[in-house]
Amino acid sequence: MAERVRIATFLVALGVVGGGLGWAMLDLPPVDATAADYGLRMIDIAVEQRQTANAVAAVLFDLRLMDTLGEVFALFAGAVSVQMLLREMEQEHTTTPDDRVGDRPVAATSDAMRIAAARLVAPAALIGIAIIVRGHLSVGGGFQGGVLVAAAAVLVYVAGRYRQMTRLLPHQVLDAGETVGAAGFAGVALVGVVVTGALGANYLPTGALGSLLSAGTIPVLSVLVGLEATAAVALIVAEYARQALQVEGDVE
Amino acid sequence: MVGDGVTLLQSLILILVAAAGWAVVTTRNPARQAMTYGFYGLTLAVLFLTFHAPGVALSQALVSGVAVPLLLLFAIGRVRKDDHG
Amino acid sequence: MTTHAFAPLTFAVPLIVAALLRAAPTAIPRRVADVAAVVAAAVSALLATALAWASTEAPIVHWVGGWRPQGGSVVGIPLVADPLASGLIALAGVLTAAVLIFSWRYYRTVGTLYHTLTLVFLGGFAGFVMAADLFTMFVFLELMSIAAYALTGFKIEADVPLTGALNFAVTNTIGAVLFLVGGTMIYARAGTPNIAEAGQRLAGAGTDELVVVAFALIMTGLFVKAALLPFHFWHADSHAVAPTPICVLFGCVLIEVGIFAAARVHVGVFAEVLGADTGALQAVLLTVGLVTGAVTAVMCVLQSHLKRLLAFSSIAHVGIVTAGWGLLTSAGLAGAAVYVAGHGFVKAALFLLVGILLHHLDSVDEAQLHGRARGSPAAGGLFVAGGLALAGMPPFGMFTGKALIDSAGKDAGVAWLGTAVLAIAAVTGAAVVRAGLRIYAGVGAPAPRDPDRPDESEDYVDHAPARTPRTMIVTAAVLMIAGAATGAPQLVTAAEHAAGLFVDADVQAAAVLGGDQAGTPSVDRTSAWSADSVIEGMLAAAVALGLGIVTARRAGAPGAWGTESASPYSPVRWLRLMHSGRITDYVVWLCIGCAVLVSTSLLALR
Amino acid sequence: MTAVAGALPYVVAAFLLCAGWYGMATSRNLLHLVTCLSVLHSSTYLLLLGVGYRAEGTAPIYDDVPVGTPGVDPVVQALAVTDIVVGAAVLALLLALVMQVHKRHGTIDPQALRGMDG
Repeated sequence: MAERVRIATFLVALGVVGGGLGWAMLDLPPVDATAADYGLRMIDIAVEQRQTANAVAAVLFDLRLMDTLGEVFALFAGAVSVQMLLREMEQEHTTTPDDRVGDRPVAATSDAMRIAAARLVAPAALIGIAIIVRGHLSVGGGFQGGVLVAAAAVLVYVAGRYRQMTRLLPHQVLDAGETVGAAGFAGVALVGVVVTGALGANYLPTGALGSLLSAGTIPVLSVLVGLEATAAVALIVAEYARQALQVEGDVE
Repeated sequence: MVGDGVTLLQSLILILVAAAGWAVVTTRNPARQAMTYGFYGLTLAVLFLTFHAPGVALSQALVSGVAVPLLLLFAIGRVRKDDHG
Repeated sequence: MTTHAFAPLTFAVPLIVAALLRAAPTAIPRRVADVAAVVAAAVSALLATALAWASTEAPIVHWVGGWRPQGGSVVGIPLVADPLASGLIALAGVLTAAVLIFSWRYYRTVGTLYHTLTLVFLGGFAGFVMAADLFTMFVFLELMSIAAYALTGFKIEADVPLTGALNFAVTNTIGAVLFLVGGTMIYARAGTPNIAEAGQRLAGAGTDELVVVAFALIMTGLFVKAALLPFHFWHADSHAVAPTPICVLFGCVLIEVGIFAAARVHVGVFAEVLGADTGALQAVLLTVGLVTGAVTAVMCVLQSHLKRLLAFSSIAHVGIVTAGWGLLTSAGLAGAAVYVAGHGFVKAALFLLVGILLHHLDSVDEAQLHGRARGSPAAGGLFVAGGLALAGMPPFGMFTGKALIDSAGKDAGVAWLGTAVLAIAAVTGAAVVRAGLRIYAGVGAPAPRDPDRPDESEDYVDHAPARTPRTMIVTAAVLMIAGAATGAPQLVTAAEHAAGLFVDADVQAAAVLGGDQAGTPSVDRTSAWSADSVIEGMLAAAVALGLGIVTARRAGAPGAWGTESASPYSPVRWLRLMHSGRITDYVVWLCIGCAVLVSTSLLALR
Repeated sequence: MTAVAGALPYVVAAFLLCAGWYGMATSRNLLHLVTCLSVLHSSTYLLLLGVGYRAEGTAPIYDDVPVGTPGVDPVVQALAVTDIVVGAAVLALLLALVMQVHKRHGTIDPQALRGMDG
């Protein structure tokens, strides 16, 4: 296809799609006047029937747990995929990245930045854990907290080196974390089938609104998602870092 | 107030989001694009805050503002190294 | 525990086993992991079969989390198991088990990641089929797809065009996004993501641009998955990269599930609100299906790369399935369902036979393989039989399915549909027959090697048993026999009954939302096995055989079908140019297809 | 005017979708193309939140607002979080594929990359 013809055809088609979208969206109820009574009903159910202050967490880990099951396994599969696609090929020497490219070290992080990063590791990890554990009470939940904890691991990388990061969180630990997170989530949901006959039923006592041990299985699932997210994100970042830092040893 | 529902602040951020999105698309240099993308992700996160969605904003900030640019930079590094290695 | 609890287990079991196997490679012996994966897939298939059995009178509904409707409105996410949905999961489960058994000798080097991703695919598939909720469908569509993308790019060490995996991932992600945009628009209008509830509320509110555009976007998203023209490019490209066993899952269930989901969403959400004029929609769907079938049947004949040949054949058959569904009658859908079952088993057997060729001869190129498999008459016989089955020879499921579609077409006033389907099927069958005759019997002249075409080898094969491992050929033979069994009259009756349930929106809504089922749905009964239909089926097989023999003899000679034509105006050349393998072109085609669907829908359905 | 202003989030969402698509079709670098796909994907986050927004609502989190205060739709927020996660997983996978494509084929210019023709 000649390039000009291709682009011109595309722009016409995109105009039709965009125009159709725009036309249709003018028919949407204007922002602020939505008709989604479904979502609004969820708030009442979350607070009244589940003692969960964070309605989003109640939706994620109870009312629409099935979506989150899919999400957890999507993240799980994403990390597995990256690990598989970036596995060491037979032609490549298996050199451990040592933060050097050829003879020269990778642009060294400045000392100030390293110190700053080192100071940030612990707070980032702690805040992350707090977000995971308090997911049913306030903003956030397993996923956001998990990414933050993984970010702490990345800070270790900025502060130190690749090796410190992998020493702190070796692959086997991350692999196991992924398995425990994903299998644990599915397992807790499956116990619901045994206990009440419904997948993901909330079979633990829901306690009182606002207390740490409330909302039944919701905080448990949040913690498992946190574990899964931490492990998956850290794994993905570690694999990418290895790609970027790997000493060239390809046999032509 | 511009109209019912969307406040002036939200309208301004929306326009900023659209502009940042366009900038990401038209930045053809991948390393620069990674930075632009990070900025775009953060504008979206701010917008979500004004939409009363703090949880989504937090996810968006962490993912689009931090994680994705990081992955992009690693990938760019790998590709460059193969080219010059 | 009652039967409804089987519904979540169909996906929860494979998913949890996938997660456990992921950390297992060092902890347990390899063979244990192999067996565990096969068992998980088989359990999923068994549960789905039990559900199909138990849901013949009314769909079985499982509310995730036990959240039944409160005060007449939906709260939770329903899993709806009816015989068609359960049957499709059972088919996927059986094929996954077969794929895992076939792969026993493959892929040692990467631990259990291969098993894990295959099971995640099955879990995502089952969840996608069961969930009657637009948002949940999106999530599981993505879950299934992620596993599929990764499995496509699995052979990073082999000399294959890895862009195929990328093309697959990019186009399908756009499709999923369009599905979600359409679904969100429906949510905004109807105030619920539940399919049955949304359908009822939309029917009350009437149609406008929003509903029509949302319909077009959702259909675009699902048609990308179903690989209909012009969204089909990724499918053949992915086959040039993916490990052969994985091609089974792509060709036999992955693209078919796109049509299943389209049918479910259409019946549940759109049938009533767009119902005033089914003629227009019928025309659109028939056109999409038959054009897809015709174009890809030609592409199929042009291939000499066996996996791509089979890939184009799969697309052509999905085109036929689309046409059957596109009649928008229960009889047409019944035909489509039987057709999918028959095609699934036969195509799976063909892929495994190709896998055996690759295993022994390190090639999947028809020209290179010419006459080199003379020593395997059994495999050759199976291969040619598979070709004839694709053409619609009795007693395979594609024969009965085609007969049902034929008679449904006549009832719906589209008398020529049967002939069109027959022609498409015969051509794709002929291509397989030709390849079989050339490879296993050495018919025709050997073709000169095309230097541009690299050899392909399955790098992960344990090198290299001299004889075909028995698991491989036995699996293929069993699948072929299963394909023949899908032609049984009992299955035809069951499918007609199941389709009657499926297309009756009232029955579906009653199952999900409660309330009375308005009588039993009317079921059209056709006898797929009549003297006429058998004669037609034999005729199609004869045409495929004849065409196959003729093309096999001529192949390799200059000017034969499939060789590059010199004329710049040759339509064949244009077709080849269209399949450029470039992702930027495919993105444009996707946009064109979406624009056509949006504008036709706005013109015809509003 | 009010209708148009109320539709601004949707219009921006539609714009982002088209912009991402445009970037992909004109891309000369797979890393760029994948990033544009991510922009296209992010239009759904905005659409979802726009659909669930109510000006008089608060965030649907009752830790320091009294129970009973009207909130915005938590379902679209939960789905947006899920959508962001899924989008990130897909992006990580795609970038890994791009790195492998570069290793195998030596280029990531989509115009220069050809699969198997026909």
